[in-house]
Amino acid sequence: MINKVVANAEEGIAGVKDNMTFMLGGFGLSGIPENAISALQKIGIKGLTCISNNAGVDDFGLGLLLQGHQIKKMISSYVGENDEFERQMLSGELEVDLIPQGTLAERCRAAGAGIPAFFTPAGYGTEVAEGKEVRIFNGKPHILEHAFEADYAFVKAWKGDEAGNLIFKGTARNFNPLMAMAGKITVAEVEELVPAGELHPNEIHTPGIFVQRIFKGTNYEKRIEQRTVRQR
Amino acid sequence: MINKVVANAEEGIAGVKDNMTFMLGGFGLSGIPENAISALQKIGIKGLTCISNNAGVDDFGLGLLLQGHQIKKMISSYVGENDEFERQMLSGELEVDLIPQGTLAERCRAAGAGIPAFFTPAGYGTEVAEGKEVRIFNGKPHILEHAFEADYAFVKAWKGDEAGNLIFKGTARNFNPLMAMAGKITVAEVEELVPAGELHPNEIHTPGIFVQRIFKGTNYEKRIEQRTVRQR
Amino acid sequence: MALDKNGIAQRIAQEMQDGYYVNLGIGIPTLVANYIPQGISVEFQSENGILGMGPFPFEGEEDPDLINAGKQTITALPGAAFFDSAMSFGMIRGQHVHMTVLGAMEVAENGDIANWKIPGKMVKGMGGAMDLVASADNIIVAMMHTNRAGESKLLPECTLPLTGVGVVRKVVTDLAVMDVTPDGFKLLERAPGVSVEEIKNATAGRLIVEGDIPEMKL
Amino acid sequence: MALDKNGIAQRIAQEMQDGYYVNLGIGIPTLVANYIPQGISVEFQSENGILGMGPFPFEGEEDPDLINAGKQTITALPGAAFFDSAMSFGMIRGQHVHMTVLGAMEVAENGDIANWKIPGKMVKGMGGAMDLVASADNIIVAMMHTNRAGESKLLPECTLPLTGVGVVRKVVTDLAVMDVTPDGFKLLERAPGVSVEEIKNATAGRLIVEGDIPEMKL
Repeated sequence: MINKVVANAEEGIAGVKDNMTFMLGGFGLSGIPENAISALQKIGIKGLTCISNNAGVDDFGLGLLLQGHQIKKMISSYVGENDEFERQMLSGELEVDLIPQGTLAERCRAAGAGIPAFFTPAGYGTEVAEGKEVRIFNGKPHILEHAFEADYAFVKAWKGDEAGNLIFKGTARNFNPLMAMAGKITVAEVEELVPAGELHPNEIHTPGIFVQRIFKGTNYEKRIEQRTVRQR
Repeated sequence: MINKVVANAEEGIAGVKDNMTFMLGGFGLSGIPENAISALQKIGIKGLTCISNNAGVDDFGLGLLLQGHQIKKMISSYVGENDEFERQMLSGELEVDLIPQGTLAERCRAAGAGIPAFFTPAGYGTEVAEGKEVRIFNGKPHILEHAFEADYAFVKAWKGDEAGNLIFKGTARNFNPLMAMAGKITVAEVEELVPAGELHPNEIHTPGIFVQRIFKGTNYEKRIEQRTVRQR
Repeated sequence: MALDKNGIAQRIAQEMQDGYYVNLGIGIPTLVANYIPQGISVEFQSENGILGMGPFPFEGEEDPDLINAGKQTITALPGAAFFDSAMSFGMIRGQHVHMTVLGAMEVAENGDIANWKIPGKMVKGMGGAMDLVASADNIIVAMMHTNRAGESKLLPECTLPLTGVGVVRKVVTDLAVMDVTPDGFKLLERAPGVSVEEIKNATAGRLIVEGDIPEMKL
Repeated sequence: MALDKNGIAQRIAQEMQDGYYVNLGIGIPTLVANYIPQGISVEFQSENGILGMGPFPFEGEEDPDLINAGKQTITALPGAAFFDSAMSFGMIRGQHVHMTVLGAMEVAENGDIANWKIPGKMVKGMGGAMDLVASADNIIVAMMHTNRAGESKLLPECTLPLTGVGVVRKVVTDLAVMDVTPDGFKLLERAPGVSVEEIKNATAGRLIVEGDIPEMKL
C-alpha cells in the first residue's frame, strides 16, 4: 500500500505557485474542497486559472479567492450568484471561459484517461464552437474538444483511506472523481480518513492511484445554497 | 421507479435476430452473461457479430455459440484458449477483428456516452492504425477511434434491483458497465435481484437508466480459467 | 384564457410516457414533476448526478450533499442512483434521457434555441443546457409565448446567441402547443379559450395552421 | 553465467521506486512481484480491473470473480480497489501507472516492440499490450536475449508486426541490461560472468558500449 496521507491542508497544497492552473471539485457549494480553498486563500498566491463548474458565492467557496483577487481566469459552466465575480468580470480584471457542463466534465475525464481530444455534439452552431473543428457523425455535427491540463486538482470526498481511495456521498460526487483523475497532483480532503482495508474495494469511486495526497479536513461548513423543503 | 424486471433469460433476449451485433461483458470467463449465452445458443440465431474482450473456451462462454456456428464475426482483444475458434478462423468461416483492450473499452464507453470518436495513442504505428487518421497531441501521435454500435448488450452483475441498477463484484466488473451503457437494448442478468431501495444509491456501478431488462440468472457455473493457489 | 405556469407544466406532463427518463430545467420545467399522469412510471434525472430524484426534503432533513441542478435540496427515491458528472452527461449525450424540458428566451421556426446569454448583460453561463439540447431527440421548450415587452419569443430566427441549432422538437407556451417542423411551427393545440388568431398574432415565426385546432385538455 | 527467468525478474525489480504503480505482463514479468526491494511500497495494477493485487489465494479460497489479466485467481490487499476496463485503461493511457514490464519477441534499437503476432501462426490478439506500451514513459522489456533458434531478439528493426513504435525504455535479458537511446541499445550492465563480447555477439541491433560495463548486482 502506498501511503498518501499528509497532515493537513497546508501540507496538501504544498508546492502551489502563482499562475498555476487548478481544478476544484464541487457543484454549487456541494462537494467543494473547503479546506484547500481556505489554505490557498491564506497563502495568497495569485494569477490562478481555476477550472471549476461554478465560482462559489461571495463569501464561500471560490468566492473567497475572488475576494483576494487571486484568480486571473475562471473556466466554468455557470457562474451566477456572485456579485464580486460579476464586478471583476465586467471590469475586465477577471477572464472567464464558459464551457458546456458536460464538455467540462468530459474534458476533465479525458485529461485523466489519456484521451487528448474527442468529439461532442454539445455547442455545435453556437459561439462555443467558434474556431473548433466540426465533423459529422451519423448525420449529426459534432465539435472537437480537448483534454484540460491542470497542475493541481483539489477534490473533496466523504471517506478516504491511507492509500488515497475515495468514496463520495450523494450528489457531492459531481466533478470530483473526474478532476481527481486529471490533476498532475491531486489533493483529496475527506471528512473521514480510515486505514487501508476499511473501505470495501468494490465501493471505491476514485482509486488511490489518482490521488497524490490525502488529508482529513476540518470544520466543514457544507453550506446549502438553496434550502428547499416541503411541509410535513 | 421504472421496473425493468423480466422473468428469465428467454424474455431477456426477446427480439434478437440473425445478423445482429451484440456486446457481451466479461474478461476471460469472469463476469460473463452465462444465462443469456445459453438462451442465445438455444434459439440458434446465426450470423452474429459479437463484441467481447475474449471468446470463451471450447465448451463455455462464447465458445458455445462458436460450436453452433452462430457467430460470423468476433471483435475482441484476445482470443486464445479456444480450439474451435482457431479452426473457424483459419478456415475463413469466422471473421476476427482484433482491437487493443483499452480501445475496446473506450469505444464501448464512447458509444454509451454520446462520444462518436476520440483520439488514443494505442496502436499508433501498428497495423491497428492502418487507414486511421493520425494526429499529434503534445508531441505524441494518436489515432482516431470510433464508438461501437450494438443492437443488444448482455451483461452480468452481482446484484441488481428492479430499477435496473447494478453492482458488480471484484474483477468481474471489467467490460460490463461500459457495455451496459452502449447497448441499444441492454439486458442484465444478476445473481441476486432485490427490490428498488435495497441497494444504496451511492454504491451503484451502473445506474438503471442504462438497463432495459433485468432478470435473476440461474445455475451460474462461474468457471475458473487458471486456478492458481499458494501453499498455506 | 392563457395558461399560467402550472398550466404549461401540466400540459407538458402529458408528453411523458411510461418508462421515460426526464430532465427538467429550472423554472416552469421544474413544475412538470407535479403533474405526472397516473399509471405511468417516469424517473427524473438531474445533471449534477442523480437518477430517481424525489421531492424536497421535510424541514430539518435537508442534506447539503443531496441537491439538484438548481442547487436546491432534494431527496432520493427508492431505486435512485448517484454518479459523477461525466457519467451524468454520458446519459444525456448518449440519449438515454428520453425527454428534456427547458425554458427559452427565443425559439426559431427551425428549432434553434437561445436561452443562455443576452449581449450587454452579465452572462452566467450555459450550465448543462448546450449538452442537453444537443443530445436528446425530445427537447421540449416551456415558456411564455411573448416576453415582458409583449414581443413574440417564437421567431423566424433567433436574435440572441444560440444554445443549440435545430434541436427543439416541441414548444408549449401559455397560448399553444406547437411542433417544430421543417416548415415552421405547426400549431397542434390552443390554450382553453385562446383563438388561433391570437396565437398567430403572438407568433413572429412561421405558424402552420391546418384544419381545426383543438383546445388543450388539462 | 546467463540469468534464468527469476534472475531477470530480480534485476527488473531493482527498477522499482517507492510509490510506483506497476503493471506486470504475463511470463517473466509476473515473477518481478517476488523481488520487490525492501523498504519501498509499490502497488500492482492488473488491467482487467484491480489496483492492490495480492498473491495467489490459499487453496479453497479461489474466487472466480477475482482474477488478474492472465486469468489467474488472485487476492486483493488492504487498500485495493476494483474498477471497470475503461477506468483501468484510463489509468494506463493517462500515465498514472508508472512502470510496465512486459515480454517481447523482438525489440528494435529505436524502441519499437513486437510481441503479439507471428505471420502464419494463429493470432491470439494484443490484449492490453498496445495500450500499455503506448502510454507509460517507463516501458521495460523482460526477455531472453536470443530466441530458441539462437537468433538475436534485439534488432536493427523489428521484422514482426509491431505492438508499439519507439516505446521501449529499457531491456533486461538473461545477458544484459540496456537502455534504449536515440543511438541504439546502450549497454549498462552485464549478467554475472557474461562478457561484453558475448553480449555483442548476441545483439543484432546497434549496441553502444562506453567505458567499463559493470556486472549486475543481484
